[in-house]
Amino acid sequence: MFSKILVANRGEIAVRIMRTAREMNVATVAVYSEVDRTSQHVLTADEAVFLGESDPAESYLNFDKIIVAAKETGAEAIHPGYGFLAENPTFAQRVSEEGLVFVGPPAESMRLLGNKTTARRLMSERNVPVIPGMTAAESDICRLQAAADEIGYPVLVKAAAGGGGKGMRIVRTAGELPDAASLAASEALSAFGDGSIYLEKYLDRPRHVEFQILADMYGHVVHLFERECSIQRRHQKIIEETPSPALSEELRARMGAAAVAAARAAGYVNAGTVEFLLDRSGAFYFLEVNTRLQVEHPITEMTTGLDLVRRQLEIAAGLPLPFAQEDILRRGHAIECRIYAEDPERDFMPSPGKIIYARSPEGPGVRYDHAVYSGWEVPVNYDPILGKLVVWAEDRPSACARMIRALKECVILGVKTPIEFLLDVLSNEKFQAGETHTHFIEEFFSSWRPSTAGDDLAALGFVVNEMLGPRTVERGASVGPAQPISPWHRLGAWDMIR
Amino acid sequence: MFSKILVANRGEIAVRIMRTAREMNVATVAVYSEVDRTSQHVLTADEAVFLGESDPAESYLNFDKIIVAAKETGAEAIHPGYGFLAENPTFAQRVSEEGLVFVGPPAESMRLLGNKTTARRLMSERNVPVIPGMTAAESDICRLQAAADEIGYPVLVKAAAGGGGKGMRIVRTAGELPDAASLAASEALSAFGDGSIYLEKYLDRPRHVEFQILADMYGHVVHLFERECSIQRRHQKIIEETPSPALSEELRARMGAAAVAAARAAGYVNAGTVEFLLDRSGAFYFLEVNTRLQVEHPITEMTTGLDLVRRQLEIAAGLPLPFAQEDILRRGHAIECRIYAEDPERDFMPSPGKIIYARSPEGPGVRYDHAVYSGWEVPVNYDPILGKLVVWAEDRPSACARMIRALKECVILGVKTPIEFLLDVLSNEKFQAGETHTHFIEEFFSSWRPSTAGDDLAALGFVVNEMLGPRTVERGASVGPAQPISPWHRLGAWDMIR
Amino acid sequence: MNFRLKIGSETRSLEASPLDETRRTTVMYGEITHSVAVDAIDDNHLNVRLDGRSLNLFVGAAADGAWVWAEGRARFVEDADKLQRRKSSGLLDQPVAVTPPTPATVMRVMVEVCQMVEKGQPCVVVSAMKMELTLAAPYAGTVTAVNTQAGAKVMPGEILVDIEPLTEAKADE
Amino acid sequence: MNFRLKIGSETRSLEASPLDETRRTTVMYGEITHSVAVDAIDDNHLNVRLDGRSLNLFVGAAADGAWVWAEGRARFVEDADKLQRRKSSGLLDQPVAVTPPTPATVMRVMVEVCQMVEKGQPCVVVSAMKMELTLAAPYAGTVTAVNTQAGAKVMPGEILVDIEPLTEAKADE
Repeated sequence: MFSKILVANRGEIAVRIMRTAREMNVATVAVYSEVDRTSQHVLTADEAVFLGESDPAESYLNFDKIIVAAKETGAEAIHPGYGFLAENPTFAQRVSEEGLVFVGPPAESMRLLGNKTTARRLMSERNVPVIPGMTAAESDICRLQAAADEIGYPVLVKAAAGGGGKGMRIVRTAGELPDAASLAASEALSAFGDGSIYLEKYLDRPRHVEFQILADMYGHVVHLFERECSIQRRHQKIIEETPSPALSEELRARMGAAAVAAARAAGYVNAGTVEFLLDRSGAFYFLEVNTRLQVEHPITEMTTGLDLVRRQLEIAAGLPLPFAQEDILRRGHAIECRIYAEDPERDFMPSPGKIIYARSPEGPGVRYDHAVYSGWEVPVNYDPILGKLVVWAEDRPSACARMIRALKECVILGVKTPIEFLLDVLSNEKFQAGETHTHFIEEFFSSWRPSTAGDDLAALGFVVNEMLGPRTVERGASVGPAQPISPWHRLGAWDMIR
Repeated sequence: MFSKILVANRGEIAVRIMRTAREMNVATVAVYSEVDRTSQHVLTADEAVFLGESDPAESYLNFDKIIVAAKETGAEAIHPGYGFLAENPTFAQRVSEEGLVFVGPPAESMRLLGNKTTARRLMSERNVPVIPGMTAAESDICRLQAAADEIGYPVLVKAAAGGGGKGMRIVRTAGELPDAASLAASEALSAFGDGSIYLEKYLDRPRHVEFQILADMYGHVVHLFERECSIQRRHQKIIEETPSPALSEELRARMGAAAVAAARAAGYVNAGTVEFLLDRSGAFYFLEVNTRLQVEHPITEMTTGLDLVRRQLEIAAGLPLPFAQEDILRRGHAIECRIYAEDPERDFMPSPGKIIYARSPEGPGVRYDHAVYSGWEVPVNYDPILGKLVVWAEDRPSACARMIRALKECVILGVKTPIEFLLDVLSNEKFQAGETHTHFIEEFFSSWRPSTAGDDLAALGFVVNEMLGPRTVERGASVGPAQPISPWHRLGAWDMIR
Repeated sequence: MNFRLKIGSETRSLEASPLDETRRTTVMYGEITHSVAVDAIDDNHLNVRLDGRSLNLFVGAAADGAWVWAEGRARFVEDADKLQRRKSSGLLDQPVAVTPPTPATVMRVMVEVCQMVEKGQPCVVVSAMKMELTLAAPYAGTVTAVNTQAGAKVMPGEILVDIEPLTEAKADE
Repeated sequence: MNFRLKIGSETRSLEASPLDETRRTTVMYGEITHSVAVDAIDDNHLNVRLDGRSLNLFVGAAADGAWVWAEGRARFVEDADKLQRRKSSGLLDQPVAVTPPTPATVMRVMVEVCQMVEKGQPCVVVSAMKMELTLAAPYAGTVTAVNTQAGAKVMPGEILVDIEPLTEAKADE
């Protein structure tokens, strides 16, 4: 095993990786940009190296600086986390060439899978079902128009190099295509450094179901069951759960086998995720492979009991996977909610700012992977994720109830978050019935507004806080306990919020 | 299911019970004494009722006040937690007579099992092995002397009504017996209201292995495997784990069957724990039944995936257990460390005071059930438990590593805690080899002292804090980042503490 | 004591009696009266008994108001009177100017001085937190100034493009 | 700057250069010099780079000193000079008197005025946090006063029983 690794990332995922590394007695090196000088991942590492300006190109995307940092600190491997350089095959190759270990798949697998059109072709050849669509990137608008006519509207414009919804556009009529293509190409260029786009058939209210895979260097590939990630806003996942309410054991086995076949087709090594769309008839289509650790990996960890970061490091160090497919068992139900600095009332627009106060939910079955603390300023330069709240319970209803309890314990003051929105989604009847699909938010929550009952309580809090005035809190002061008031008093306007 | 329950307890266990109740949509009523007005359990409940003075007799032990509180708030059931009234059959009976539900076993079972000598007789009759010793309480010193001679020294003086090490004394020679008997009787009287004592054979370095049982109202009894609680100071558990490193599957099955037989013998209903001593030859002896939820119940929850408080409430509400013995599976390894306000340098003497600052450990596989917050004053009136730090991991070595990581993230300033001591125990070779027994601390850690390396870092912290001076922290201030220093600088005196 | 509070787009009035020595008050919310008892747990945490029901409220002071959290719902609460003063500075109005909603970097400027724009016409594309946002003209008119350029770091309230509105007569055409 | 610090029973001296504008200092610990950089994360949390290694230290000020936490190890650190002043008040000595180690309730008083006691002889039994503690005579002597009674609430430093020590000649007998 490595004695020291560098984590080429920031925020909650860097913290999460460092915790497992510490438990494996592997020392950790953080890297940071100007604005992240006192960010949580810097505080968590054993040592930290300053990279440069806050602009990602000068810091978290800068190959040279990261490699110098690894060499100067004596790190033997680089874990890229997710985002930034995690799916950049050129970086992975450079790391290897420098005599360091990249904790992820070989550059060649990443290249194959990173280009969505190549990946689609490869999967078609191996009989993994793919969504009807173009098999090569295209920039000529006339050819895109022709392809769209052939596939049939609605079509989806997608970035060939991308992921996470970046550069993705739904196009319902031919007239919308030129603008959508141009915007998508521009977003893709700025996000991935590659503006290639392609089109595919747009499915009506499918589920997003993905399979976690692990592959060692010796050709042993297993899957760790599925995650359903249908609850999305702006094409980005916001609630994930496992198991999927939609999968029978038979379908799970078939999809799992397809995921393993997809990984094998690409010569995959390390942890990865094979994403599928599952349509309403039960047919599933290969979407893409994410060649990295996913944001939502904790729900798989909680149901399978396996630490994915530990496995990643073991695989990267050349250890064989110590279990077979039949040894991997799942138990109970896990749900993750992503907590972003964003405003659910304004199309989930980023809401950076200073965290005035933060307090973590606790208690049985709750895991909160985050990088937030009171007084920390959420930088405007990076993805606005604050943390991931994850719960595990015996079954789906208990997990929903636990998530609601945990969200209600999760205090973040100073930026907008989707917590209230998430509470309403989790309390929704159709969600509780497991009737989820990728347009769920659009269909049922597009006109969502915060409750006025919440306004009433906020007004109350403001008023009593003003009346208490500036204070140094002294408990056990001489005034004696505030006597309890009969709970039988009429609750009036406030009792609706119980 | 109940719509509202009263939790007749305080601190971390009350908070833990309320969290599950909330997830079950059961409203919660806290009760509190003068000193607990702003304690965490009061803050966690939906409503709270003031009982009276801080003296337990005026508050948490006061039958009448608690029952009035339950009736006035409309609570249908009373959960006693552990300690206080949890094992008081008179209270349980009174609760039933008042038309409320006691979340625990029937008063009759508690009476049978609560008196250790009666319990020992009962178990002997049912072929559950018991430790050689007296089968009736005795106060006459001459008869105690005679019994001790018959059993053979060393003998253990125990409180007939007690538990948790209260009133317990080891006596190695006849000369020590009178004083030990008198002190034990006095402690038992003040702790349990019953000064009866008896003697039993003292085993050499046995392990403490207990089985969690669940029994519904319909005679269905199952066990949830064992917990090993051998690491004790002052006869009180401080580290617990499951599974026990000492049990083969065959021995586990035999002890589990004995535990179920013990529960059946007493007509047991609800959650309980059958405690055994396991000697070095593999023979096990019935010790006692704890007729309540144990402090260490979370390790069973984490390995079996079952929420014991949920089961307690379901059983109390008359629901049948929804699973059979063979449905209960365990996975991985869990460890609990008890965090008390106590001084490990001074025989774990209580160390009450104000918590200047507290910060919870977080991350994968960590659960911290506690009732501490910055600014809270630990009352001198009650058991000094602050919280229980629990971890789960795939196997015992990973769980040990995770506990060490979590303990190092657990910040409590203002009172002494055993955290540093626990870190040293967890790092001990014999502990890591699983060679634990009830005299482990006595044998290997009786002369334990905090490390001087810790003193060095504390001195550094004090000095830099003084030099920074009083401050309002402003991040992103104009002075620019503190430039990183080469990690290759010699660490000098401090590198030993890595 | 009377309070006029702005929460989101709503303004509401509350009346509260001063806290007594046991930290109790009566809060009147229109016609309904509530009894309230409060304990300060720390600088940000209040425990409130509202008609006997225990609530944990978290309050964080910010410029011109405070964030208040209750059971997963966070609100920014402003004192309506202080607000009035800010409003006259134009910072708090609904988007009626081409200004970014969050600190951002300008990607493209899509209009020129003297150009006529329609309501909703894209004027500037900015990027914030990995997302591109198009800032549209809030009303029809003529561009009188472009105050930014690609690559500029811009802040909310900064007017990136000045637009002189059409007169109503013209707009109705 | 020179510091004399008492931690547990040890006193140690440290020398540190003043923090420069990038919050760096050099700390001399006897012969060894360490380079230290520090960031204040909040009022209680310091992040320190000690010879390049990152450490999180938590500091909580208390009367006459501060609690300092590092990697699971908490220490109460006292300024040795302030300490000297307290010491003369007799509060900080090793147990040389019959006084409870923690706030407690007296259960039984086991000695009387004029009684001769041996070193280690039980004098008072107190109860704290559900545990009984026996307070023994710290030296042999004669009880000159009993300052408490069963049921009394007592504090550390409060002398419950006054004992006049035997002269050395007598003790040697």
